[in-house]
Amino acid sequence: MASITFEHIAKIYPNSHNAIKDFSLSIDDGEFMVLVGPSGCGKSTLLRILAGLETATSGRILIDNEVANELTPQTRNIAMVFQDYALYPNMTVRGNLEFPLKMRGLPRAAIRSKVEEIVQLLNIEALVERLPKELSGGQRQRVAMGRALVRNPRAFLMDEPLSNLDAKLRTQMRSEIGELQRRTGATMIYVTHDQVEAMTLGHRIAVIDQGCLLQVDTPSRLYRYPANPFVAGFIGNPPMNLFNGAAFVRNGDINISLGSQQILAAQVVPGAMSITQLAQQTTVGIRPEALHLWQEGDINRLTGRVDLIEHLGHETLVYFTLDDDAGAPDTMHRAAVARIPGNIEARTGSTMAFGVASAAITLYPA
Amino acid sequence: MASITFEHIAKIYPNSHNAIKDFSLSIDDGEFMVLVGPSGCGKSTLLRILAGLETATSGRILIDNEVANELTPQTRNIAMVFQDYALYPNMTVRGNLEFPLKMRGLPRAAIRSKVEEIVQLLNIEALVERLPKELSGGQRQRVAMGRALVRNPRAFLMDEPLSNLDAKLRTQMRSEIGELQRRTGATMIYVTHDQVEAMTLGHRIAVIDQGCLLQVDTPSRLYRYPANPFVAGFIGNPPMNLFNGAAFVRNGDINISLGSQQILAAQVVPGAMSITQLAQQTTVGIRPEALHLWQEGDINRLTGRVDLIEHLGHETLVYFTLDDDAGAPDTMHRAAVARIPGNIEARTGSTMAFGVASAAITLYPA
Amino acid sequence: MRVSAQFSWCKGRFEAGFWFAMPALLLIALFFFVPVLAALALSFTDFDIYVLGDFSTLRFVGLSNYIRIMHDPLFWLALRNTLYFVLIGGSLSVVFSLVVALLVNHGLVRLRGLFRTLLFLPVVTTLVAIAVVWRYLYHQRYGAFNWLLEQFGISPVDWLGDIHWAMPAIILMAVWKNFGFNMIIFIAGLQSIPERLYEAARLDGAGALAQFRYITLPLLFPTFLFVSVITMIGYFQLFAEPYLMTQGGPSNHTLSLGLLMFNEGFRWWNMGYASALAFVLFIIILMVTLIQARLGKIVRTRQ
Amino acid sequence: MNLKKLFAGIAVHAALVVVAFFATGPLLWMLSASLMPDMAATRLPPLLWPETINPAHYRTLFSQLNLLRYMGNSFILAVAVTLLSLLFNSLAGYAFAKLHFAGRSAIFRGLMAAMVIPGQVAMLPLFLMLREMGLVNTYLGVIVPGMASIFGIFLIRQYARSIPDALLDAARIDGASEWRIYWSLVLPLCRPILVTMAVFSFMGSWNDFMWPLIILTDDSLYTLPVALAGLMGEHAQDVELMMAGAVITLLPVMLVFLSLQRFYIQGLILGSLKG
Amino acid sequence: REHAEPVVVVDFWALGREGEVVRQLVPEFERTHPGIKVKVQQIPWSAAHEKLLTAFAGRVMPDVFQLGNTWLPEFVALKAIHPLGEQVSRSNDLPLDDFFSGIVDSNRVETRLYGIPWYVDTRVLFYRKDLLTQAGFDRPPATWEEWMDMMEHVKRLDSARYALLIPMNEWQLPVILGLQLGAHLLKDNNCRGDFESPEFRQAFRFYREIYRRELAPALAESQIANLYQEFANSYFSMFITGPWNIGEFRHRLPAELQEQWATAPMPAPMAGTAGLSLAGGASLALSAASAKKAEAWQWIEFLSRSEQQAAFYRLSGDLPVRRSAWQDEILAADDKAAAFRQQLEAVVSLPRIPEWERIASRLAIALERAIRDGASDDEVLSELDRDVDRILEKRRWLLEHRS
Ligand SMILES: Nc1ncnc2c1ncn2[C@@H]1O[C@H](COP(=O)(O)OP(=O)(O)OP(=O)(O)O)[C@@H](O)[C@H]1O
Ligand SMILES: Nc1ncnc2c1ncn2[C@@H]1O[C@H](COP(=O)(O)OP(=O)(O)OP(=O)(O)O)[C@@H](O)[C@H]1O
Ligand SMILES: [Mg+2]
Ligand SMILES: [Mg+2]
Repeated sequence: MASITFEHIAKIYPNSHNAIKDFSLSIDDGEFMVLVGPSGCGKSTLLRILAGLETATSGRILIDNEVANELTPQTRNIAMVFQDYALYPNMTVRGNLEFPLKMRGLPRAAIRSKVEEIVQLLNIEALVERLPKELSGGQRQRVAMGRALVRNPRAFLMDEPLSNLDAKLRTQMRSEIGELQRRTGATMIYVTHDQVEAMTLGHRIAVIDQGCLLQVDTPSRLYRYPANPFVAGFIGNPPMNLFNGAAFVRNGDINISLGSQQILAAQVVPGAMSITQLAQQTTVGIRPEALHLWQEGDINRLTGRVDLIEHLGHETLVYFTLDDDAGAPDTMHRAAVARIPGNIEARTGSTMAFGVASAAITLYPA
Repeated sequence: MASITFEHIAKIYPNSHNAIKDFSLSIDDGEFMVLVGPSGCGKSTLLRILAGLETATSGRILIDNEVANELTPQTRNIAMVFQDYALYPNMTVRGNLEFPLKMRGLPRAAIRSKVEEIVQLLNIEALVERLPKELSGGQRQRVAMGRALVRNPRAFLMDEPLSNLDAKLRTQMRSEIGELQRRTGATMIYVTHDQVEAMTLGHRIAVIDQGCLLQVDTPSRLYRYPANPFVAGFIGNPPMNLFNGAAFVRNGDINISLGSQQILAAQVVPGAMSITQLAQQTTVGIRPEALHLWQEGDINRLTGRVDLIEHLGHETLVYFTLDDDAGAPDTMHRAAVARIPGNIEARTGSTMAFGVASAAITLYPA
Repeated sequence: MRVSAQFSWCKGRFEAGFWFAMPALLLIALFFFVPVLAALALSFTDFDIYVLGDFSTLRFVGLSNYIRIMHDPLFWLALRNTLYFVLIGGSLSVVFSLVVALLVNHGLVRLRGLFRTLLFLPVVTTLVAIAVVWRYLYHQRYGAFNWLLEQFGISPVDWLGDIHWAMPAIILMAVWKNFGFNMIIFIAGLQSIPERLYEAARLDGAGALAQFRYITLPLLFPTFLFVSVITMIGYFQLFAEPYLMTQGGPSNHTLSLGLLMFNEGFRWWNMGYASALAFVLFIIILMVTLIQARLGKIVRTRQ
Repeated sequence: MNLKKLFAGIAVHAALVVVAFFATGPLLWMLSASLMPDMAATRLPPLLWPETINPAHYRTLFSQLNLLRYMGNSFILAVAVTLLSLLFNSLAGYAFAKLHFAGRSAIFRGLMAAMVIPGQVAMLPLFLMLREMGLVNTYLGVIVPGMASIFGIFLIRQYARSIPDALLDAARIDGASEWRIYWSLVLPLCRPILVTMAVFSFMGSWNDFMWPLIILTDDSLYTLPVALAGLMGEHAQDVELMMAGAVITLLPVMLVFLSLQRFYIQGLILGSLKG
Repeated sequence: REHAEPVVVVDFWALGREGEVVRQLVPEFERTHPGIKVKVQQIPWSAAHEKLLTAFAGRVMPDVFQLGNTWLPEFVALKAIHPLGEQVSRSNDLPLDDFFSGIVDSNRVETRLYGIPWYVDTRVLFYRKDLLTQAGFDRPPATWEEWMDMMEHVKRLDSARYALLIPMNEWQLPVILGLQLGAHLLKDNNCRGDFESPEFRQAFRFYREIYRRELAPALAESQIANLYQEFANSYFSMFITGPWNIGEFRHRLPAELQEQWATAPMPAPMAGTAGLSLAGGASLALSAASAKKAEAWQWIEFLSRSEQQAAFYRLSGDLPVRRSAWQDEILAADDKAAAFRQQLEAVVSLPRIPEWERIASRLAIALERAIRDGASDDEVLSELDRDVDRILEKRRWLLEHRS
């Protein structure tokens, strides 16, 4: 296993599309790094550059502190699990597992024992003589993992490996991947679109947008202290509510007006904005779960007209539009969603009041 | 719009696969009925029988209380939105929307005005001259809906219409479909794999397994009172925890032993089991959100060893294994998951105690 | 300096592609493009049998071969025959194979594989051998066709000897030999139309005819175009059928451009003239292909 | 409604039987005539079936005409052309589909345009060129022009484009060389189209008449169709003998086709229309 | 012991059936000529011309080859044939005056001898004696007039039948008729067409008349399925063809008909003139490129011997070119061959220029145009002359260029 460093990597595709821009990131030996970002932001490109399938236009790739830019994929010894597994359809499971070892010229006996080991690790003894098309999605996934694991690579790259699976299998495979990484202590770079995967698997999550690294941090810190509205809006499902507001400090409190409604924020969230930066125009972020049904004693009260109620069984999503007597301009985002535990009933069109803790409000420069 | 009744429908495919078994279900005029069930359980088959694309092997289909078995699809006047939209690739959006009306021989002027109306309803004015391949997924979906809506059918059938969309678009389309049905009051049968869609869109949900109807009820009742372990395990994500236990009535209370741990259930859930049926061997169901961190005063207390913690930001999933001093046999399901709001920290391997309300326990015959 | 280093691996792949394509490209260049260019050069000379014996008698004649072609009644006759064959034979071939493909692909057909194979069989046959059979089938006195006609009381036709019937006879045989190939491509096209669309159309109220008119026909159009172009290119090069069946007769009514070219080139060794003929044929095919492609585009945008 | 379906089914099958008869009738009659005694085929009214099976013509062909030798020649040539063209076309087709090299798309467009050039254009100079190379009257002279074909490259490229890039990348990451990827991955994956191409080339080579006729002078090198054409010239009067010759010429290629037809047609269906 | 001697292999290409038959003469040759082996290859007639030309162009000519004597000038022009005058004069077994002179002439180009005639092939009239008798004639026609008359009578026997079979696209008959009338076919040192000459016109008119009166069916060669059966069926009763058909008729016609058919020399335009026919046949030529000319010549010489000619006749039915060979007992006794013997004394050869084959093919086209399409004589013949002039353009240029 190895540490990996991207140093000022940039990638411009031949069609002059600038897919990666000055990207720097260090991944420790044994770390589980998750890459997230909207479609087309360059996640796959990064993995492919690291694997040697694309060349970086500029910048350096370090593997174990050695420059790897010049190495071919064959020599980098990095394993990659592709989104669609890319199993060799003409070879049996055994053939697939043997292939990387054969290519490395291992003696037959060594290949045999290594494959045996992996087969047992992944619990696929019964499948070894089958062809990929005779496997279910989850089984294929395991074989793809096995093909990567079989050869002790310096790092594993996984490009949305679970995106083709149904929900149940996905949950199961997710825990298997986490389990495996814990057991083997492998360095792992994992691309996903799935919030839950990102939050549960990664030691750290790197959020990427348009080829730039926006923030990298542990899942819980990322969730609690998103560095900017993009990250705030990207992490969490439903995502954080973002409003246009005005903020000013009065009596040591931070006063925020959202249209005609006023709330107090306790503090400026670290990493988001310093108190001195406070300006009239501010983006105000409140997570759906920070909104609860208003009860006597709550400091902050926000009212809105209910647009839609979605009962999910264990919780209810209330979509509403912030009341605004002053008739704020349309540019102010007033649509919001609150996540309320349990089952509550409310009529569409009625007005509801929500409480929100001062500490749960995040401010960003507009 | 029309009411629809399946009466003892069975379908055996030519390869003698028995896809539907004695299926009966009544759908009211204007009702939004959601069909859910595992892959291959026969949902699509039911829709196709109703539409007239397959013939039922036995049983009757009633549309507005008239037997429809013998009618061709052309004459049933039922609209279907296919999973892959099935837009005519050689026609523009307008062509697609006009087609069903043309086939019904409407005069040109009527066609034109009807299409105009639908185009405005769906907000696709800008797209009418495009070909399907020039549309995004969501736009295609809207056109497919439009093609169904344009002709006032007696019912809409939708076969996983959103499964090809990404999460964001899906959320948006979901509310649009709900909105539309509310507005038009159409009879709608909707197949989906997605829990959220099922819970939020349906007036009633029908749960199907292996061609049999297991339960049909409103979403919240289905969630709260699943009729059997299959439904219980199918609705909700993560699904309900199911344990093997023993139950007996003592002092009017229902005593349940899960291995060496004991809890009290308040009542027998309606629809699940009557008190007289209580037996030694029982399946005990507890929803993940019914488990909370134990606090003084809780009646029931369950302890377990933490296997895995998943932080989802707004909530934490705690995977644990029920403690069992007596060393219960492996066949007893002891793995469980608890959904705890907010962010809690716990070490894997440590023991945690959970409280559970007596009213939140469901019992099924083992 | 860094840039050049960075492309080192990329070059590996570059080189692999280059080396993989190289042998075939070299072979094609050497055994196709070089001769084609040489033919172009020859078409401006009077390369003939005397030149073969004594190279010094070769004359550069400029465009006079082409001018002669324009004044050669045989060329015009051959062009007329070839166009006749391409237009009538080609469209028959395409339409017939389309109809047969629709039949084979019909939902009710049992033993589809068997029919498909049987109907494809003529494609596999050797023309030389098949010419023997067909010459006989066309025989005025003993042939099967005339026997059939006789059953209906129609007097026998001198198929290969009558100037009106010789080309239709060649066409019939060509259709027989070739329709299977087009049929398979049409079947492929039909099968690539998703069943869903027919279901959607039925729900939308379309009957069998409307389904054919609004779904099958338009969606099969690209296949149709492909088949037409391929057939047309092939049929313009008509040679072996008349060579084996009629030698171009009767009265040159089955003389095709390909056969004329062969006669001039390999029978009389008028290589210069034959090469010029070949290029005229090439230009005709090119033009017709372009027209077809353009028409195809128009139809497609119309849809 | 079911009755309507029944009638439709009967009509469709009847039409198909008629077409199938049209397609196979001449072949069946050829077989039947080849088994008739001398002059039986030229009688009025015509015979459909031989009254007695008479294999004499086949015996004549094999004893007098050295048919085994011609068959052997045809076979060697067809197999050689097939194998070589498969190799070269698949290499190039794969390169055009999946590998990058300078001028790839320009070259490919050029090749597509050249598909319109009638093959006969090249025949005369090619002959003179092969003469200079000393290949006239050799097997190689017959094989060489068929070793690579634009249409073959095109078909394989169309098919190879459906190979996921991820698969090739996976093999690269697993440490396979480009040649190895071609050999162990691309070739097996392209099997349907390769079978199609194989039947195609075999058929083309076996049935080709013009080129071997021109390039081969020594009759010990003749292929079956060339020999049959000779036979036609000399024995045009012996209808039944000619038919036997035709049967013998057709038989091997038919057998190859029938034994591979499932894959062959599948490959055509898969490969023909993806571009 | 034998392998000590170096063996020279002479490659020999023979056309059609001759190729099959001549193999049987090889053992005798090899016995009498130790050290020389002959490898015979058979070339089908239908592809022979293309084949020889491509072989020449491809530089794979055999040492000795058979070729139709009409093709000889073409190969001379190609410088593909070695002139044989010297060899003949040195040979003690090849007295040219023993050969039919018309045939020998056809092997000369501009006075030099390029080929040794191998067998002769001229055309005579084959006819059904019984049908002619039925029509009221007891001997074959001697003049055109008689001929036409006879055909009319035969046709009257059964209008569904025909009197004469001449494949419509065969140019030989009109040319024969023309030559009989003294037409030259070409003029200006064979540099221009002369088909519009009065002589040829007259012959052409006669030829068309045969079709006009439906005395012959308008069939092309490839449409005649079973000539012998048709002859036996009385579908036609006269046929102008060459000696190879003597054997075929004997072999294929039913036994009861064998007495009923006969041969006769060509009718003459009028009484007292000669009924000329074409000096056809095949010759043996020595390839100019051969490296084994001495050995190759020995093979030619061998085949030209009287006794081999006779032997070859017995094998193939091909008529010998040497008068002495006709004394062979079988041949002398053959009544059907007698007509040929007679005809051979009255044969003329075609214009000896390389373009003749092309001209002949144009003539065939012209015939089809006239008979099938009904184009007028003027139209057809002037078109023909124009075509021929165009074909001969290069020849005119060459001749000017040389002088
Ligand atoms: N070979 C290529 N040539 C040109 N542009 C490319 C190429 N590959 C990718 N791109 C572009 O580069 C950008 C980044 O692509 P990349 O595949 O890395 O996105 P991604 O983050 O993996 O997206 P997704 O989540 O959809 O897989 C995209 O805009 C894409 O269109
Ligand atoms: N045409 C058919 N012939 C034979 N079996 C079929 C056919 N169509 C479907 N089946 C079988 O019938 C069962 C039900 O199929 P159906 O398509 O209705 O499932 P579904 O509930 O829609 O599944 P999914 O959620 O995967 O779409 C499946 O086991 C399927 O394999
Ligand atoms: Mg990606
Ligand atoms: Mg389905």
